[in-house]
Amino acid sequence: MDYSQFLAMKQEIGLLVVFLLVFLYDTFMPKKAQNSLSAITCIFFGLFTLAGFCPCLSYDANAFSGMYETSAVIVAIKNILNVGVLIVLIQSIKWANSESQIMRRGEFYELLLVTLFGMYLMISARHFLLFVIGLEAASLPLAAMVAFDKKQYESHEAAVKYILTAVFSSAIFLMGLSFVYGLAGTLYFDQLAFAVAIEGSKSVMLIIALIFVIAGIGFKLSLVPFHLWTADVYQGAPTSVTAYLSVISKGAAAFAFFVVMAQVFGAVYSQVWEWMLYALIVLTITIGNLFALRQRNMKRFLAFSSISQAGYIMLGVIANTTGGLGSLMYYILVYIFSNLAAFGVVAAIENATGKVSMDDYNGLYKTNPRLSFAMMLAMFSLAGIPPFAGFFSKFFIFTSAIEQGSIAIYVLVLIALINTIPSLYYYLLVVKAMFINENETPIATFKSSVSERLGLWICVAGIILLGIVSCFYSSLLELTNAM
Amino acid sequence: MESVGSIIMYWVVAIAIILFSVLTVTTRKILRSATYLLFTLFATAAVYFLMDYQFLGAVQIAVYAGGIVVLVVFSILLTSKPGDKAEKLASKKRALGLLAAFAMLCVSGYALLSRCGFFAKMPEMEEVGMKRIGAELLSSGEGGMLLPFEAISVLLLACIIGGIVVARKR
Amino acid sequence: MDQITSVLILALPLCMFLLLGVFGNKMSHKMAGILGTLGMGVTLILAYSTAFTYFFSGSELFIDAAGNRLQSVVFDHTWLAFTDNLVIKLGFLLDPISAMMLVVITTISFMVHLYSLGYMHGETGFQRYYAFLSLFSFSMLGLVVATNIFQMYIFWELVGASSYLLIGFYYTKPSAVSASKKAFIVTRFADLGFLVGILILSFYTNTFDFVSMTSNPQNVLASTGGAMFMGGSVLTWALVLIFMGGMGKSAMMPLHIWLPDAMEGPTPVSALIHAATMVVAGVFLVARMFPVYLMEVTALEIVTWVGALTALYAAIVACTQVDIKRVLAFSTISQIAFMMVALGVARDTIHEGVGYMASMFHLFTHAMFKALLFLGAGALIHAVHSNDYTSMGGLRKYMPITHITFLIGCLAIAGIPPFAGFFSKDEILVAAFENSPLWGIWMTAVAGLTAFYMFRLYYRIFWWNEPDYEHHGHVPHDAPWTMTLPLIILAAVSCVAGFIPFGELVSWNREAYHIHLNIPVAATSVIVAVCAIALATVMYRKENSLPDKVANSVKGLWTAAYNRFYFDELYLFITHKIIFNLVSRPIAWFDRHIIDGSMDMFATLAHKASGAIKGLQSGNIQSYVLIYLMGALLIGVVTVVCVVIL
Amino acid sequence: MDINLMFYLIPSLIMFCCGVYGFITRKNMIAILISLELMLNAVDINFVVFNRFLFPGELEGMFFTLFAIAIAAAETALAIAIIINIFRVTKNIDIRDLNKMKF
Amino acid sequence: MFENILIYFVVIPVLMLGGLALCKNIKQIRAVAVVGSLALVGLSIALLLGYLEQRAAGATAEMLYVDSWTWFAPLNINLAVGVDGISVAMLILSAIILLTGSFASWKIDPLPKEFFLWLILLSIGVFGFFITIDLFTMFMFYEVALIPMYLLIGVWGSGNKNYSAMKLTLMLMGGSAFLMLGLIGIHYHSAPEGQPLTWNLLEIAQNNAIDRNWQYFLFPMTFVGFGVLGAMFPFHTWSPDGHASAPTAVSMLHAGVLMKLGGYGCFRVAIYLMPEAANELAWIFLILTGISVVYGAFSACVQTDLKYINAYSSVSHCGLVLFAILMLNTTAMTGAIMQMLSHGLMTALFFALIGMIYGRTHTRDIRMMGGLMKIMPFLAVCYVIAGMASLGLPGLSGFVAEMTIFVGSFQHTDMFHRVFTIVACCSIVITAVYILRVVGKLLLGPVQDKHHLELTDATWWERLSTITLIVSVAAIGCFPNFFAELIKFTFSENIFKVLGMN
Repeated sequence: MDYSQFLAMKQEIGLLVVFLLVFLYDTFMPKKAQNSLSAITCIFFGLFTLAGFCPCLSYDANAFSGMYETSAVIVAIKNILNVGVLIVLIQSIKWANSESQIMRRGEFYELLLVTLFGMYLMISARHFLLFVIGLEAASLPLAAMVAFDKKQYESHEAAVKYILTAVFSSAIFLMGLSFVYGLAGTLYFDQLAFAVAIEGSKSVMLIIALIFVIAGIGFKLSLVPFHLWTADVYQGAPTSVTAYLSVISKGAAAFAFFVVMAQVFGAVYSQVWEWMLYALIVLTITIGNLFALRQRNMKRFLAFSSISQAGYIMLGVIANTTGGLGSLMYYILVYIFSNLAAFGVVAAIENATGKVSMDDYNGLYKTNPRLSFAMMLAMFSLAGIPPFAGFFSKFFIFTSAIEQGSIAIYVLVLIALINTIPSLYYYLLVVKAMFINENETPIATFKSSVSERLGLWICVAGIILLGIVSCFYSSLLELTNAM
Repeated sequence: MESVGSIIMYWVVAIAIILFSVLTVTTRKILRSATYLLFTLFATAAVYFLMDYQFLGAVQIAVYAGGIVVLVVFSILLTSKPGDKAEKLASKKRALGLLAAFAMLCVSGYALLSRCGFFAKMPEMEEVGMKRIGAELLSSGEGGMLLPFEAISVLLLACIIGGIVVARKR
Repeated sequence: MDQITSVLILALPLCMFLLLGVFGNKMSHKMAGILGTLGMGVTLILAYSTAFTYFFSGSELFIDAAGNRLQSVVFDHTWLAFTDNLVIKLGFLLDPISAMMLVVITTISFMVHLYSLGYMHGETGFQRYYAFLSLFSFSMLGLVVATNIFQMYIFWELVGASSYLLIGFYYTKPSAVSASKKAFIVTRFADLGFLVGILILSFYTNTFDFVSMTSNPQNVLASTGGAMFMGGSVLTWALVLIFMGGMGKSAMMPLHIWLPDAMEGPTPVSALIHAATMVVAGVFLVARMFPVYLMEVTALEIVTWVGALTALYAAIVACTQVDIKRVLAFSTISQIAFMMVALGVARDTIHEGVGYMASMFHLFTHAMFKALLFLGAGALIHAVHSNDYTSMGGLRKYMPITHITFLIGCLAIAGIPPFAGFFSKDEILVAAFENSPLWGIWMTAVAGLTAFYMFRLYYRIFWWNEPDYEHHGHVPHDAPWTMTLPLIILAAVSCVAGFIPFGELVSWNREAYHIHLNIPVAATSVIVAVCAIALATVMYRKENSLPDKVANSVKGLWTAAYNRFYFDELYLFITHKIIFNLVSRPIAWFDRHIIDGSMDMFATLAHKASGAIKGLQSGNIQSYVLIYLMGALLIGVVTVVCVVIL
Repeated sequence: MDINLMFYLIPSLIMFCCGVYGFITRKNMIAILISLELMLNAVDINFVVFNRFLFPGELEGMFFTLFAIAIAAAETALAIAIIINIFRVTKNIDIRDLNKMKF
Repeated sequence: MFENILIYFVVIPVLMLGGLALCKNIKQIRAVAVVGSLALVGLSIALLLGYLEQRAAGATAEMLYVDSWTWFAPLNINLAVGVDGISVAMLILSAIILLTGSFASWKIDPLPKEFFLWLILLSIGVFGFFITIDLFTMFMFYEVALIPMYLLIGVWGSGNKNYSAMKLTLMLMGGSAFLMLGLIGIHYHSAPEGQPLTWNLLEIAQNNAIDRNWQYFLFPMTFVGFGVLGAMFPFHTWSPDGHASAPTAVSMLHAGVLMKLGGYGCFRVAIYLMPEAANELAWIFLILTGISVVYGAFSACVQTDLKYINAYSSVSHCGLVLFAILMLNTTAMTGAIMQMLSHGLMTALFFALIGMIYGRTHTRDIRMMGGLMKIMPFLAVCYVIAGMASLGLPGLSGFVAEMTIFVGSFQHTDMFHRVFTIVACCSIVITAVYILRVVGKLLLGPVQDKHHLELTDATWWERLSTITLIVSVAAIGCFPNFFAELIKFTFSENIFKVLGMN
């Protein structure tokens, strides 16, 4: 046994330390000190996030004989997720300290950190067993988190739907894995890549295994047709959890997906999974948009919007280049800020008034101009309107997808681009509701809490700066190009 | 040519797996369903024994049959009144279920059958002793499972916490 | 001839326009009127001196050693360069016809300015009126001195616009508004032809310049390289299209319909624009391009036909109208058609191109006597407050000056010697007979009709039966001096203008030659005219039932002519029924429902599709996983089929 | 007759398909859970027999199954907790009633 | 970075945004708007003078004031700026219309601050678009200019504003979807094998490396993409509805400047970078634009809403712009740019006047009004002048632009092109029909509605706004050669390249 190998996993260990600190604080501190639990967690996690940017972490390492890998890019990916989680944590303070949640908030933070740990594993895993454990660690505790809102029936319903479909999809995923194992006799990524290359694209077994694997991860990414749970779960889950699900969980899955696709199945890219992804992307973007068109519940609406966003994210995967990974990372970074801004507003309004219908947002600008402004920025960013970050991320992901250069990719990008029209439509519906529609009884002016405002400010700053300030994208691309 | 005993053993196990699986999902009494599941799991354990993975078979019986099924049975008892019976299935639903299962069967079956390598006979294997299992489980080298072992502990902890949170009344 | 004078001729009216247009509202009526008239007066003097210098100075700039007059470009500034060769220049071309036109325009314009001081007295918008008059004068002057065809087109448009503004002067009157609109659109349609003609011509010749085109018409012909389009040579097409522009402005059939309606404008305006100057622009255009037209006889024949038909048509219609201004308008159309015919029948090979000279001569004399007639009509209307001759009659006693001058005008137009019209019309008839007896006889007949309807008008106004003026409130009387003075001057000119040795001054190749009366032709035309006058005397001198009897005996023709052969109805049909209802409305409908509808359809489709697939999201996870599984399997199978099997 | 690999794979596949069928047709949530167990179990068999038949020198497949059993146990526990939870709220564990959120 | 004058076209509006954000009351807002737009007008005039000076001094480069600052280094995206005569002309146009638009929205209500914020944001897009020569930044500014329209129409518009705003935004974004693909495609073919790819227009043009087959694909993409904003048939239907619902200043800016982005882009990107495809495929778009020209005019004939009339008229006039651009010769293209200037000014004038009339009568239905000449002579006279400009009266801008286009287009040696030119010429008659119809019904004739008799004539800011525009229209109309030369110099080089291939 060589425990020194664990030292390669500095970020995981750091995360576990934060987890333990929160756990211990929650369990053993006296009731009085408990009041500051949320703040303590945010601070711990904030420190941890900051530490993640320490250049001493950016090394390439391989531990457990190739089962675990870390590199500058992977660290960057985890940092992106960390930032997102930090924002989620900040935004959720108000909710976590609400009367119905206060006795469970410790568990909320713990579960959240464990899921993040699972995502770390997914991203760093170079062995499918570890990957599966990460996947499960990233989804099973989430089911408990979805069920957190005990007073809401929807929360329970969402939890059941989530856990059952999650297990179903992981069964399918494992089925695919077993096929892969049967083909290759190993679960190490590097050896698998070898075996896949030998196997070639003409293998029925490989193709079927591949689609099962894609379906399993596609479930987390909520790609169509593996997406149907998304809206119900997003709607039922507490808004902070929904935000977490739609942003962090999805982002991590996207990275993992890229890694699996590129590293394991890279050999059959152009023959097999490029086309599978092609179909999935077209379906995801289109169906996601079509569903989003008619949603009036903000959370459901954001769910479908996030489905179609997943389609755009997949463009980075289908590019299958280092530039693609860079754009993917950038896209997710921007997506985190944009979507969290939207969820931040939704959560703030829900916490203050309990309203989540788009119709309730009518005339919001008159009463809560700042919130509406933040929401508008989020919507514009999600829709890809310059000069907000979403425009840049969309443009770059399209650019890197097209780099491959075949006419088919042009057509795919065109389809994706045309799909931005309906998506713009429904994003504008929200803007319209807030700015244009008249309402006799608009949501009354309320003062959102410091944490909510802080979270929104961070998001708004991100939306505005991430695009215009070019260093974010440039440095990400430099990182991936150096791979 | 293998021993007749093992062939007979195989057929018994195979038929048990198939039969009990089918019964599990077709019986209309939920408790029976759980029971058939138990039998299926036992049959699976038998497969492991046939494969000479005694340790795994033991785990299967202990954890799956002993743990999970008991859990399931308890929850059944908790949630349903005795004599509860599933009403008859709508034929449409059954058709859809059959369709899905059949499609899965065909596609995966075709995939499996398309591999001639999968018609391999069972090779000889030295017995997998507890010592080797233990060593490999906690090794960090090639094929070692130390990291997953540690990782799954976190997962299990999380599931415990999650379970508690969910199950707690308030 | 210095540049400054020529610039001033153009600039003065323009400045007047801007001055009166922008600051008019701040001025009193009197001030504005006097300012405008003064400006025009100065212009008149400058123009006269220019023309005098051109014709009589004998400067080598204007006449060569052989006694041929020269075309002199006084100045020519680039205004807009399309390409190196195709350049719109704004310049001042001085040659016989432009010099003549300068005289005509400034004379009539000044008369009208003067006349309007009285006629428009007290009207609201008096300043605006003078501003528009100045604008018109500027544009018209610019048109005649154009050095290139595009400059002409520019001022051509400007006179159209000023005509529009002046016809619609009484803008609260719906009839005036629609008349102005009609005038503009009809001429605009003609201008389209003009423009396309210019485009075609310039495409081949690569120049807009009149001098280079007319001095070497063979080059123009050669540059087309014999290109054909739909059976005609491109040059014919170009010339006919350019002529189409002329047809519009000069109210040739079938584009004449705007002119009678244009009488809605103030009467002095009709005198200036719709009798003397603007309407002859078409004639001027053809004359300007005449050497080029000579290259394509087909084009000239078309000109002749159009002119001849119009002359006859307008003369017949004029016999039946009751509105005195309309009679005059149709007579104008008819007389302009005379000029067109004269140009059409002119050939360089026949009689030194007498038709060209005749046309210009008639243009000159016609301007004088027609302006006279219109201004006289204005005085009458001013006195009677009606355009209809039915409310006039016996006015000779009340308005002696008007009577005499009007009579002179009538005699002039009827072609009775020694009045101006006789000489010019005689030349036209000569040219027509020279070309073909058909045209000679035709035009003589039209000349007879002219005499008839003019005297019909004359008798109905000044003789016939006298209505009860007392009963109507006031007795008609002669107008103030500002109005009578122009009448007298113009009448005097009409008396003597015929004796101007026009051939010496104007000819197609600018060579001087002598006009000699062709006695048989002159005699015939005079006899015909006298007969026609006699007939008119019999019918209209005293109130009687003869006219009605005659009208009833040819009822169909009479009604048709009275309704101007239903041209207006035809146009109404074309514009409202066809253009509006059959083209515009369907297009608008198509745009709203098909084009826009298809855009909306995308949206509707998206919503429909959204509604159609909402069943997928049934809320039941069993169907979710079913779709999940079937989707995965489907993609897998399709991939297998595509990759492995195919 | 030789017992080859396929002899084990097919029953396991059938077991998996039974799980699928059960998931789609059963209305009791716990029955669905049971179906899921069948599916997971089938996957386990796959791993094991692949390991045994094709790669007898290694233990990767077996370990995978070992871990999968653990994961399955955790899943089941959590799922049952959630199901019990919903039973508390609605006194009903019919999956068809879980359709308050749709479209 | 800040020594280049061009950057101030973006900096000033950004400062204005900042200033507006600090404003407390309407007076301050107006002050910021007017001072800022005056500064922009001054800047554009300074640019014009500087540009002419450099040209006079013998600068023969295609673009002047060229500069480039790295932005996204890995993708070689730069903030590259540079202007030629066309951009200078467009910048002046934009500045003038922004200024007059600010005057026209003197009394905007409600939320004046937000209104101006969005308006200025829009103008950032416009100015940015005209100064950049980098495809990416160009596209970015293009989209920046589009999106504020939604709120400007949605919040401050009238009538069926929600529908119109949405339609306008979605259709224009649809166009930009094609555009984005086209631009990325161009980028990937911007340099020969082995050389670094670029987004810089000048470099791409110099490399001339876009394969002919790719041009056939990318040219339609970009042309249609920009064409949608240029109201090309059949993608023009956003224009009538959008303009009809938009508030005055927005209509002015949108029809006056934003639609010019389309024509400018078609030239600057589609034709300039892909001349071969332009040459081969021009006929398809010629047919479409030719249809636009006539079709828009005919549609305008039967409309009863003033703004619809003007919007369809814009379709016709902007169609002429694209039509002329596709003729691929110096004269026609010069005409196209002049038409852009001219249409921009006069349509802004139209919309300003319509807005002012609407603000008084509260109707835009010409059947409900009449005889306004008597009631509000100033506005009516201005309307007549605008109408005259629109139908091509010499001395006003419409004439010179149209004539340049017609003469230029007719110089094409191909019969097809010339026949289509004649078809396009027909529009001048139809234009006269609908303009005079409006003038006749709206301004002339007896007063239709007795209540209108109490209405007042223009206020000083309205007068200022309209007079500025009229003077500009007349300036182009009277001294066209100045503008023609400004524009033409740029073309001769580029077009030479295009025609040289024939």
